[in-house]
Amino acid sequence: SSGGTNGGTDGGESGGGSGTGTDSGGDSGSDGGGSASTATLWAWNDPGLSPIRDEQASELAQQSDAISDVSWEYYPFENYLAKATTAIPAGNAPDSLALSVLWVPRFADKGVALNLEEHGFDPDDYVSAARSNASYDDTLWAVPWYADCRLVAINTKMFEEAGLEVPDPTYRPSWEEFGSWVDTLAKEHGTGYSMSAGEGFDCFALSNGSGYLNEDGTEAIINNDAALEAANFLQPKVVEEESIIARNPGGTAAIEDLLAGESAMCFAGSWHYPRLRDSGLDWQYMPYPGGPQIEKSHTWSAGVFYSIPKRGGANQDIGLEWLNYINSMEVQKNVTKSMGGFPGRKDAYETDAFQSFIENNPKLKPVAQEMENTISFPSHPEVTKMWNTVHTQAQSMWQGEEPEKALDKAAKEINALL
Amino acid sequence: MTTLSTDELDFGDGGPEVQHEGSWYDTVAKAVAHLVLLFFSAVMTIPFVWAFLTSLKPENKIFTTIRQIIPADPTFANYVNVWMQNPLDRWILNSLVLAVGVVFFTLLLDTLAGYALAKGDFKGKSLVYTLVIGTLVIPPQVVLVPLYLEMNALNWSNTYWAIMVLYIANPFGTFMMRQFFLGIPDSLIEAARMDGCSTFQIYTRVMLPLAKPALSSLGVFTFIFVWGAFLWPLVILNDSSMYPLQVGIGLLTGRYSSQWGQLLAAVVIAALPVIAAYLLAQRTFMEGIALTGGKG
Amino acid sequence: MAESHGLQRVRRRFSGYLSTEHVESTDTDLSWYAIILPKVVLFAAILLVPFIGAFYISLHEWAPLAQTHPFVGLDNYVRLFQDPVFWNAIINTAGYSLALLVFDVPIALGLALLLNMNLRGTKFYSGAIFLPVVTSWVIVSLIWSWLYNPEYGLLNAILGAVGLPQLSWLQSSSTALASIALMSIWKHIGFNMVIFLAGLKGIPDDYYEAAIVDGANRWQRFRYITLPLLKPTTFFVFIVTLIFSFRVYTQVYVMTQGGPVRSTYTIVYYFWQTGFQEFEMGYASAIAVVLFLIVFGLSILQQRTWGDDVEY
Amino acid sequence: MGKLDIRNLRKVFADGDQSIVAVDDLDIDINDGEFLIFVGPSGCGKSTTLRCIAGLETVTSGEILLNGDDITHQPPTERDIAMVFQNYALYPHMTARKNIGFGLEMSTDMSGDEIDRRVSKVAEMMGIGDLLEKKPGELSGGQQQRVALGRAIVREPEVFLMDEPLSNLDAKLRTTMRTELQNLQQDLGITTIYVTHDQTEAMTMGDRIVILDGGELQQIGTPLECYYEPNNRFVAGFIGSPSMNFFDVEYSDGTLVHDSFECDLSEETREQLAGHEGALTLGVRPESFDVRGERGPETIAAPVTVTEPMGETTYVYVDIGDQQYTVTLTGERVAETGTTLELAIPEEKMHLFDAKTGEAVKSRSVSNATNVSVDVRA
Amino acid sequence: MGKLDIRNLRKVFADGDQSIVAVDDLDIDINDGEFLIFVGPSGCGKSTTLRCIAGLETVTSGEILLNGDDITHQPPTERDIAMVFQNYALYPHMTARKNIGFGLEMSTDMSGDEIDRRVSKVAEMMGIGDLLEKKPGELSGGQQQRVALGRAIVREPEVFLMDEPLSNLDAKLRTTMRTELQNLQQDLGITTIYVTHDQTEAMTMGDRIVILDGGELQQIGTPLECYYEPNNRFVAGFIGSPSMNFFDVEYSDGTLVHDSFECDLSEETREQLAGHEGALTLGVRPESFDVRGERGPETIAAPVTVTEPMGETTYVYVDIGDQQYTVTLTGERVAETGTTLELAIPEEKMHLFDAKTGEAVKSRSVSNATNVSVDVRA
Ligand SMILES: Nc1ncnc2c1ncn2[C@@H]1O[C@H](COP(=O)(O)OP(=O)(O)OP(=O)(O)O)[C@@H](O)[C@H]1O
Ligand SMILES: Nc1ncnc2c1ncn2[C@@H]1O[C@H](COP(=O)(O)OP(=O)(O)OP(=O)(O)O)[C@@H](O)[C@H]1O
Ligand SMILES: [Mg+2]
Ligand SMILES: [Mg+2]
Repeated sequence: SSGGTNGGTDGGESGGGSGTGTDSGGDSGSDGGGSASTATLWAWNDPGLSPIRDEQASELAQQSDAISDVSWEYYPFENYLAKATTAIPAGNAPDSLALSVLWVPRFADKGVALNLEEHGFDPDDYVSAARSNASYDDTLWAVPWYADCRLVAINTKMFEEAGLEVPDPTYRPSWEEFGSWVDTLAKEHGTGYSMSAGEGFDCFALSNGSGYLNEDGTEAIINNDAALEAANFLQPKVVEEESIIARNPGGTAAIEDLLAGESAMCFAGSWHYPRLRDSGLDWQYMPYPGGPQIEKSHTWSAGVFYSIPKRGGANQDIGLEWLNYINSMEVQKNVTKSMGGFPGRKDAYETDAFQSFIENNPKLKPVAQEMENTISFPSHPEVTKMWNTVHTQAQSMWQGEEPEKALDKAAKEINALL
Repeated sequence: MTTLSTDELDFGDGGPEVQHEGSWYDTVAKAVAHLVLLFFSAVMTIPFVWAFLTSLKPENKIFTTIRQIIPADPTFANYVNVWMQNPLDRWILNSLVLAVGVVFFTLLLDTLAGYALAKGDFKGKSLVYTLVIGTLVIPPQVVLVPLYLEMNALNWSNTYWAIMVLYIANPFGTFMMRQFFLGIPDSLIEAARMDGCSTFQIYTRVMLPLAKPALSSLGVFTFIFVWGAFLWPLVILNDSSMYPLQVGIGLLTGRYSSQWGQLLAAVVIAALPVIAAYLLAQRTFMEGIALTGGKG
Repeated sequence: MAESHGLQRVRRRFSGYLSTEHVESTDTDLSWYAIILPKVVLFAAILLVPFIGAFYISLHEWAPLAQTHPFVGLDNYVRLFQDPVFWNAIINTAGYSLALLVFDVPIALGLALLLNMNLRGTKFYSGAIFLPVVTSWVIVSLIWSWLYNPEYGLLNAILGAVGLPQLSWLQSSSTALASIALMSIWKHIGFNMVIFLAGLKGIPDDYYEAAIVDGANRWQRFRYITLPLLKPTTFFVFIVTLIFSFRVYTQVYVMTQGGPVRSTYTIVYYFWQTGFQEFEMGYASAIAVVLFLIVFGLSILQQRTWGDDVEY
Repeated sequence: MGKLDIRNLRKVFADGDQSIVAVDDLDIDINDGEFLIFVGPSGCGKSTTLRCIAGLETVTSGEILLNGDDITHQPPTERDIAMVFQNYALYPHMTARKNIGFGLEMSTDMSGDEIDRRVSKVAEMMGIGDLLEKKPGELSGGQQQRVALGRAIVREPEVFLMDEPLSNLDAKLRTTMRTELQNLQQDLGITTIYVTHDQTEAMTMGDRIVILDGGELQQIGTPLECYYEPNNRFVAGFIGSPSMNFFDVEYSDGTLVHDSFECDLSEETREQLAGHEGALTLGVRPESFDVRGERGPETIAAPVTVTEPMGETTYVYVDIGDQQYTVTLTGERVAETGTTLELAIPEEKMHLFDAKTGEAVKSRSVSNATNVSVDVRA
Repeated sequence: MGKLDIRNLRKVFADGDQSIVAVDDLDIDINDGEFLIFVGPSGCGKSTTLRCIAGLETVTSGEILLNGDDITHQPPTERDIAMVFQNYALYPHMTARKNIGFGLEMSTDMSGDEIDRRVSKVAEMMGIGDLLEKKPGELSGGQQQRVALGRAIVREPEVFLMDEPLSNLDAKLRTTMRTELQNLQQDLGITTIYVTHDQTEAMTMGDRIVILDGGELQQIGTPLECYYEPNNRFVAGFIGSPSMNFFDVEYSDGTLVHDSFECDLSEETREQLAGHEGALTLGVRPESFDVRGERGPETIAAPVTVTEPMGETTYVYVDIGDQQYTVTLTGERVAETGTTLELAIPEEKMHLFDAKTGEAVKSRSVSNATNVSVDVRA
């Protein structure tokens, strides 16, 4: 459950304080009767998404002849996998279930997911990060419901108070520039930037051209020069100057430092949009700073992916109906509007509906821009462990461990998994 | 072994303090004692008070007013929201059904087993007792997976039964009731036997009525325990309308880090019934714990 | 076995007569079996069989989603003993346990002694101190992760107000485990206190009066009368605290998820992590079995070393 | 009818590896309506015997017959025997009424009304009619005792068993309850076996006393028989308070020789003692000494070490050759510490026991003793 | 020296709103070396008085002087007073040696060796030298009792306080320990206050008896004084076993009139009773009745309801006008149930009390009684 939950997989932080909405508890299970049957769908719990899930479910039930009714079951993110892994071998599998990108390879590897290419889904339909996240062994096992990316959110008022000029929302700063902002903001407000201990580091490493594994997935590169440079850039600011806060899991998150006025910049995801929108602050997104090696701002892409259990008693026809439904253009082009995520299908970006939505919500422009720069997770069944390893070592760096040692250790543990 | 009784546990006045050390020394000692106790009482209660106060802040102002301990304009909006957006009533009902069910069966089976272990005379008694003591030590997480498979094989998953059995099987109550029954004199049993009671009638007519204080303590104890149950119901249930309150609260947010106001409101709601019951029957609660003591 | 004095006295009062004799009759045997059967069956089915199942699983490479579970013998155990994370978890758990034994037990005893002075307001004090005991671990953990928040938490606010250096609490690998232990002590003290209080009430006044006449002062009475006579109770408290503390999990799960830098990995948390996050069920079961052996061994050891003369 | 016969009763407890013989070959016939007292030192098997009769203990060997029927292996309920326990064993959660009626409710199919009627009747008889709605905790010791008795009586059993039923009461109450119990037993005429530690109870309450030691029967007889004609030294020492004084003596040539004194015996006694030359034990009850005003040839000089004036009688402790003996002075006579008593031992009041086996070789006879009884008109 | 004076001692307990007067204006002077017995019904304040003297209870008002020094407000340790508790209160976790030495260890700065020496000496004296390494749980009641005494003795206090120290022992052992204690006290010569419930102990052990009731002093005097010259009806009824018989009578014209009998009084007695015409209570001890062979003018016909032959004496319960009275027959006389005794009441043995206040108006005198004492040489 550790780092993996922290938004990296889009772990349901897209909630937000909207505070209104219909019954989210998911008590939707009244039996329709007749010949058509009830679809059982699982997802980890996310109150912000429950309304749209219910809406889509009833729409599907209306459209479909085979499905009379859809029953959603939600479980807390931390227990979701445990729940799924006990239920499937015991024969209690749902007809389709949401998977985090960290889990898709595992399900595929264990032969629990249905091969979607055999059922008419085409991997080429999806944007590259989403496609890669949904695939394992070059085969598609899941359909992205939506995809996301990571950015920086800033409090523009605090920027002005510190005497800084508020950057253009689509402007991508360099590390140097970003570092000077942090220093200035810290002088004025005590803290310049707040990030999560693990992903805060990941994103800097990715933005500098590093990653967990090399191109062909045979070796860890998390201890290469690019990653080390990222660590060396961050460590003094976290450990000595304390101008950057690195949040460990289990407490408050980086976004909450922004909301509380503790820091003027924070690590944020596209899914934080509703919460920021409703906060009443003067804020904007900003692309992740580009690194010295590559000036592009690569960050992880994740999202929610639906898959069909191959075993455990799932009704695969019903599952396929659901996947086809969410894969439809009708659904994909509206994901941003309805849930703040971004479409997995390439062609959805071309639609008028998507375009006009972005026009009406200019604060999302940097998101739309950065989606193209996202990177997918390694397609390896043990990717969760890699994730844990790197994040544990990142935490240790913020406790003062020498970056080189920490990263070598992470690399060693990752290599052991390959 | 040991006997149990709560006769000694009087939280009132009167006791072994010898009076003759009056005077200055005594007054100072008492004042210091009051101070220490007051300090600890404060330490023990302040977190709850604080949680309550925070839950009175509007959701989107929690972080902006983080340093105000007493909310400027308290509101029950979080409570209203949490209640409106979630089937809290259903969850509470589930919790009640589970807790009451478990309490009932625990009391029934544990008094029976405790009676047999304390007063019975049959082969294998010491074996059973050893098992009881031994399994007290097993962390419940350990049996999670095999038990899930077992429940599933029985086709019991997603039923109240499946949740309840794990708690009913808990050996603690058996142990506690045995300790209690050991303290009841055998002559009472013999008198009942002379009066014509069968072994089982002795249980219903004599032992059970005598065990009332222990029963209420064990009941309360079990109730708290089941009320706080989280992992097992979550794993075994497939239907969120079956969730008990604690699991439901786990669903309030994707992660704990968001919607703190509602979460704390829910925490207060979840803690309230037990705390209220506790305040009403403080003695019973403490006796429940004290009854477990004295064992070696 | 141990038996506190008050209890003994109660028993004496209650059963001056034949406390160890049993009614033997040929037909009663069967009814005893009938009486104990429901519990034993349930108990065997729900705890024992799965526990044996866990042991069985520990001898296999058991990924829950996989279709085959190859037998690997003791490999999981061998691996366990070479696993630094596991050793780390053991050390953390032992440290946590030690903290509870060293701080929780004496403080609980101290509070019980104070409450036993029968001051005015004893009921209120004991009620307040006992309050955390009735609240569930999830809830207190949630509340405390807030109190511990370095920027927003009450604790640092208080430390700041008094001019003491503020701590990172759960955010630093050097203080996280101690913070969890501190909260657990807070939550658990009332429990031990009540047991001690019952034990204290069970010591007859006569002993104190005899000691007063013998010229023992308050401290000497505590040292020479209360402490030795409280030994059975203390023994019980130690065992329970030990068993309980070796199961530490919920707090870690809610408050730190093992972090930072695995500084709060405990045995059960590691079990959960390997079993339910990484799905190496065979390995996880081996951890569970080892945990069981440790706790069982500890309680037997404690019984051996303390058990000798706890009964008067 | 409640004729109880105990035949060769033996009860062995297995205690770990050892076995403890609690009752050894006990043989007693108890008449219908008899009040029989069991006495003996602690651990001698009194309770065990009682519990065997009640059916609370299985018998190792031997038989128990009630009115000729073998009940050795019947369950307790079917034996028609009621028991009163030392600590009463009243059910603390039931009212006195429920306590008394519980046995009827459990073992008969009487209607509730009928039970109530019977309970009330018994309660009236016991004088606790107005306490019926109270629970045992609200009753005094004596009242509890009465409820416990009522519980036994209401079942109209053939036999009552009572195991030290008065031992938890204070002295005054014990005296009252003692006579009450006796009256009651006489009125009801129910065979009763009564275990006690108390001398007074043993001597005064029963028709016959059974004296046990180490699981074995020592003597069975009326109180006066046991007092005047003890079978052996054990019984002689056990019955009577203060205890009998024992002197180690040598018997030869018709003379008893003690370190401090000698006694010539009469012809009659010599005949009794024929064949018992050698070591004997002389037993003299404290009240049997003859206190003489003057030193005489047969008197023993006994310096007084402690006196205990008890009102009408005074216990005087004297030293005779290193050992302490007790003398009871009756009437209003007192003796002071430091003075010396001149004691004579009347031959007819002597008890003599074989020094080895402890068997009595000479006793006083009850019939002799009762000769002196007062003239009383019928 | 251990002269203890209790002056106007008063102890009030606050029990909720009520206050309980446990000891009320008690005034006693106790001589050095005296053995004083406290008796009285349960709750009369015996223990409280003792605890006040020990310093375990604060005194409400009044003074306690030891050898003339006011110790009322001294802490227990400094009082040089040792106490023996009813259930001994031996520390269960310490060996007998530790138990005995604990007081020395705590309240003096003696060396360990010195303490050991003293403990051994006392243990020898008490005959428990070889039990010193055992814990109380391994000792019998009598041995525990001795350890408890040893613990008190070793401190060589000025005053011993003992609160029912023998009440937990069985009858035989109690008798033995009684004399032992008495001898010990005489040997040590330490002022001792001894609380008991037991008639025998009260009558035999002490130099003087203090009789309390409801916190108030009823009488203080030697056992025989209290027996023969009770101050009031309470004392008369309390002292002596079986209890004194009381008859409600009217006194007029020199005659006591009871429903069932009348007594003409002698001139001497009439003088004593001058001014007490009206309702009186006549007290007669069970052994004071004159049992006549024949009905006579002054005899009372008393049907026997129960007899309790006790060996040398027999208690006979008789009915006189609806009420039950006790008669003690001494010697070897017996009476049977159903027969009728003809009783006379010798005038010199009559006690008369004011029916209202209970004050004695006529008693027997001890000096008269002891006239009849045996001739004993010094
Ligand atoms: N259940 C038992 N197991 C083993 N030994 C027993 C048991 N019950 C009694 N005994 C032993 O049998 C012997 C007789 O015991 P019993 O209780 O009959 O004595 P008692 O005469 O009633 O003594 P007391 O006067 O103390 O009540 C004792 O030595 C006792 O230890
Ligand atoms: N600590 C106390 N608080 C209130 N009342 C008390 C306390 N101790 C004794 N009393 C009361 O004081 C009175 C005298 O008690 P005390 O113990 O001196 O009687 P006692 O003569 O020793 O009786 P017993 O023979 O039963 O031991 C009783 O009424 C008792 O209830
Ligand atoms: Mg017995
Ligand atoms: Mg008392």
